[in-house]
Amino acid sequence: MRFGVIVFPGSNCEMDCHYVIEKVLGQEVRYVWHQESDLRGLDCLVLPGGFSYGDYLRCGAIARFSPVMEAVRDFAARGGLVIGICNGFQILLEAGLLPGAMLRNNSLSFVCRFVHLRVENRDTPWTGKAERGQVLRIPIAHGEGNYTAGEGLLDEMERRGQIILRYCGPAGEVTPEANPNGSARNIAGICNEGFNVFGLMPHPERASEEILGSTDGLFIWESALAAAGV
Amino acid sequence: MSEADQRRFSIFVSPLRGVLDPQGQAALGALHSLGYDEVEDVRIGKYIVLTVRGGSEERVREMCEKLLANPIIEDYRIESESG
Amino acid sequence: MSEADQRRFSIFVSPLRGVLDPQGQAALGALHSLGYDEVEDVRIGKYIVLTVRGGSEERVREMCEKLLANPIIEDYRIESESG
Amino acid sequence: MAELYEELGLTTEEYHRIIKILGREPNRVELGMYSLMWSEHCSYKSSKRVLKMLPTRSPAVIQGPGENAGVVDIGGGWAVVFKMESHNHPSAVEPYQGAATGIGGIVRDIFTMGARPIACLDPLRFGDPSNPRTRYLVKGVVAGIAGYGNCLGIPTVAGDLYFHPCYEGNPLVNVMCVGLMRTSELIRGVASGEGNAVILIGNRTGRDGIGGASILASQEFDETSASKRPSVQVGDPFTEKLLIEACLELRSRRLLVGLQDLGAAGLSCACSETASRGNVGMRIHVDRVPLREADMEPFEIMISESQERMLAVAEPEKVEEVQEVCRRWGLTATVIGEVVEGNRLEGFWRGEKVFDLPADSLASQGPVYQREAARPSWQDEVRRLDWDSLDHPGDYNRVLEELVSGPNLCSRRYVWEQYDHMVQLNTVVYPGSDAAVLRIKETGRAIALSCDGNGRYVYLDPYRGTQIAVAECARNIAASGGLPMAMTDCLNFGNPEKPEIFWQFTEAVRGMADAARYLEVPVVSGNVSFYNETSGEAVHPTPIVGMVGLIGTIGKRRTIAFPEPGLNIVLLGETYEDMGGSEYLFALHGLTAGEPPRLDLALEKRVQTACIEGIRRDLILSAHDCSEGGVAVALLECCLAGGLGARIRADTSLEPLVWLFSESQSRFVVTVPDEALGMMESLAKKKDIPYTVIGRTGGDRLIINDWIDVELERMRRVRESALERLLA
Ligand SMILES: Nc1ncnc2c1ncn2[C@@H]1O[C@H](COP(=O)(O)OP(=O)(O)O)[C@@H](O)[C@H]1O
Ligand SMILES: [Mg+2]
Repeated sequence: MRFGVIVFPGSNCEMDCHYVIEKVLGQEVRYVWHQESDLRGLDCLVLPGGFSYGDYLRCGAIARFSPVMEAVRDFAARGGLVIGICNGFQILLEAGLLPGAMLRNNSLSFVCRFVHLRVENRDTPWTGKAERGQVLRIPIAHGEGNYTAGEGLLDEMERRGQIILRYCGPAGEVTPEANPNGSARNIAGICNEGFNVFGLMPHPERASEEILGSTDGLFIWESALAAAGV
Repeated sequence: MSEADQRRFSIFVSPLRGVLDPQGQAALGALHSLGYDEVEDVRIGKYIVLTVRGGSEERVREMCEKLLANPIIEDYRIESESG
Repeated sequence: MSEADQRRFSIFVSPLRGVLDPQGQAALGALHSLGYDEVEDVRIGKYIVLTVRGGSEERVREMCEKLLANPIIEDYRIESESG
Repeated sequence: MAELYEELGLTTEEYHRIIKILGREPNRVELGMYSLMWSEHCSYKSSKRVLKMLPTRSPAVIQGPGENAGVVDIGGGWAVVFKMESHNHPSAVEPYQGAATGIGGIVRDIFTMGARPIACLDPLRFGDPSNPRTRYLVKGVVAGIAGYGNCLGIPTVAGDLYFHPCYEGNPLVNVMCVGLMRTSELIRGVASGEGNAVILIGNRTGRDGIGGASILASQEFDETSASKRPSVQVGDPFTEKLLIEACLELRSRRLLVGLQDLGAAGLSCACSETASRGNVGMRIHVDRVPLREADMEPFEIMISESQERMLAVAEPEKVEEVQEVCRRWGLTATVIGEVVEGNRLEGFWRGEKVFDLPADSLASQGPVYQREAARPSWQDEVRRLDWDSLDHPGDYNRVLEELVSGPNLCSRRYVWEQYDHMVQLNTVVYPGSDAAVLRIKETGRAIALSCDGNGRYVYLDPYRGTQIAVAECARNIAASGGLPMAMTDCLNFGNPEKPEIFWQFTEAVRGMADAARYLEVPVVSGNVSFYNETSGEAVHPTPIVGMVGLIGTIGKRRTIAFPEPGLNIVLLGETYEDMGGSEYLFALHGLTAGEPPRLDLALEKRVQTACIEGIRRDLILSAHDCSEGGVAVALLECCLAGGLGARIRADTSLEPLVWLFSESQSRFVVTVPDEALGMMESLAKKKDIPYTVIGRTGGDRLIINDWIDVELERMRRVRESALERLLA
């Protein structure tokens, strides 16, 4: 499977994603510069974490106008797999490829730590390897992960199964205490209606090796590989 | 073009009514703890000043729609001032 | 007290002249790359709306000095509006 | 000129020296450049002689002090680059931006050398947290470090945080950065090659920090500082991130002759240092410098401290390529001058020559002073401690709880969770242990990083206190399985023109030198910060040590966490009545008094080697050094980190309070499985170090004789929530 990791000015997790895809998953991967527009030959696009354009103005607001984003839109429209991690998720929101918006964490502080996530829908290209209700342990690292959307939209998303991951306690209990940023309904990750575009605040690439404390991120990567028939 | 073509636009971006405003809430709490109990609400948004040469308010509105505000969570208002 | 005692204050906080405004610079760059070449400068600050019951502008000024603005790098202006 | 030079902080003698160098009166631009470059901050005029005592070499040292950062070989063709710096005064004025630009500055020092920054550390000192101003400073500083460091994608993996009223008006914000590079990719801050282009890359130049170097860093800090506010610099981490990537690309494509960051004294410093190191001259066209404010004068442009700028030297035919790389990264790269024969640094402004001086007269031939040193009259007084006259509590559970819920020993989670400590996927021991451990993906090895410096000990005895700082830092590295390789430091002191401050400084450096030499950890870089005073009161003399150790095989890293039940808990080293300067005295009696702990460097070294060897041979499964709070606090930390209790039987003739909370040096709490106990014991014998089996891991309580019996879950809650509560 061929991955493309998009590099925006200010991205800072592109090398981490590249490393995991190449060295841990053993897949082909190349960087895609934000001014490129030719995505031929790629099976999955990764929008990595970081601070594109310094996160100035609003997270992801400037990056979404990068030339590559037009190509990403076409790629997604044709059903291609797109995963936005952290800042990548914020960019997908700003670009309208995923519904909703991001606010500052209710603590107003950046927070970096391992959290627990409950898999809410395993019927997606991103979660097929997990059990429904399975609890994953993956780190977050962000200052603006407080996901918001109108109640009506949230209900719709629930109904369609677009809510993929929720913050929870170690036993899977979805409680306010388990919510690290105040996000609506403890949402940590969502899909578009076609399920080929996935945005999540946690960093699966930081939980893909035993030595880093967890391999639960592999569920996500390996699900994508399986979905692509690898 | 001359200096006279320069215009200033002030743009006031505020969190939409009904949307959570964590920063405003934190400021409200801090003001109360400083003894400013008369404050009932705080909303924090952005104050953007554009210096434009020969542009129109229409164009500034476009900039807001496209980039400067996010309509899902924010409202904006433009004021122009010739300079 | 009645509704009539409620007042609204708008506070406009902007980066001091001469102080770097990376946010404004980034927005300027983005506007140019979107083709809005007429924009010559962007400064980004904060737009704060306080709802106050029975307070004075004097007190609001105090709040700005103490908490809402950072006088070392920011300037502010208060506008009051009875409501 | 007379008024002007004084206002700029030059002495009459220094002014005459300038006249002698130039053979004429300096003009305003030149005077400004000299005043900054000859300031304490840039010239080290008070400290230079004393610093000569420090050992700086070892077979692994590739670059010692003198460059932007030290470079140490870690094998396999790779090297680490590191340095520590202070941003105390800017942070006292504006904590967020002060700390943020501190990170920006130290990170530039690292990638200037051609290394990718892979970690930051942040030793911090503040006044009493019950003071609202202190809380404001702590929160602002931590947010600033987070705001800048996180954006760069450099993990902040360790640091420390202590509170003492002496830092009330003058907090210490030290920052350290560590970089990684191939040994073959080292770039030096050198200009050479007549005709080569001098290129300024990055942000435009504004009026930021004009007067910053001399006024903010070289004078005492007092009430009037508020009026110096316009010189506050605002950080732009996004541009810095682009600079990192662009400079590393320029390095990899071998497009540069030299590279130098712009820090204190801005262009004056960068141009004169690179020219002086390269024994060349340089011609600068000041009017070509891109400005943020059009009406700036040459004087302002030459000393502006606008952040996120780099000075590169490249061969003329490579200039276009350099500019192309920068453009791709969204940066401007402007040719502002050229390297010339000779040694003159000349500046032109709209066709007119505005300065003309010998480059080394700015960079390396500044004045050097032998300041007067005198032992303070109060030194003996503070060393006295009447232990028996104190009202010592008999409830040791309570003492333990007070210590670990107090500002100095409670969990720092609240701080490090605001830092991205995981980005780059190298952090294999997270904050909360003795040292952070980073894997080197390319070699299968790892490095351990730690920083330390107990200002109370140094205040009570600058010589021994500083030895302890070095020893403790090395001990943290050893506890993680690392072999200490080299260190950096930041020496935070008061006004060196006062003989008692200079005595503290001299004694401290002597202590550092002796310990570094004995423990074989050369000092490869560092920073001196004087004038840390408020209204004439100096902070405690606070030398901070930052150290890098090497772990030969990634699997041989250890944390403080008790790993499993049923292990023997062994105390390496000996406990004495070392209560002077202790956290117990400070937290429970409000005292900073007595003799600081004794230190026998020979024993220290033997204990550390025993620990490292025990880990290498897998005899030791976890290790934690005993520092502030003594063995009781160390044991509790091991329990909490592993979520596992312990039962301890202390067989001692010491008073319980002393055994529990004495801060005797050269001790580790380690765990050893039954089957390895014999070998561990003979290792200890061979190394001739005290060795005591004191208990076993297991359960969910920490029990020590009938002195202490606490439930871990409760202690965890108390210890972890304390800092946020204290700062609320
Ligand atoms: N300011 C800080 N930033 C990041 N980590 C910190 C900070 N202060 C303390 N820590 C981390 O907390 C842990 C305990 O620190 P400390 O008690 O100073 O260790 P020690 O006494 O072993 O030197 C270490 O992992 C340290 O790196
Ligand atoms: Mg330690």
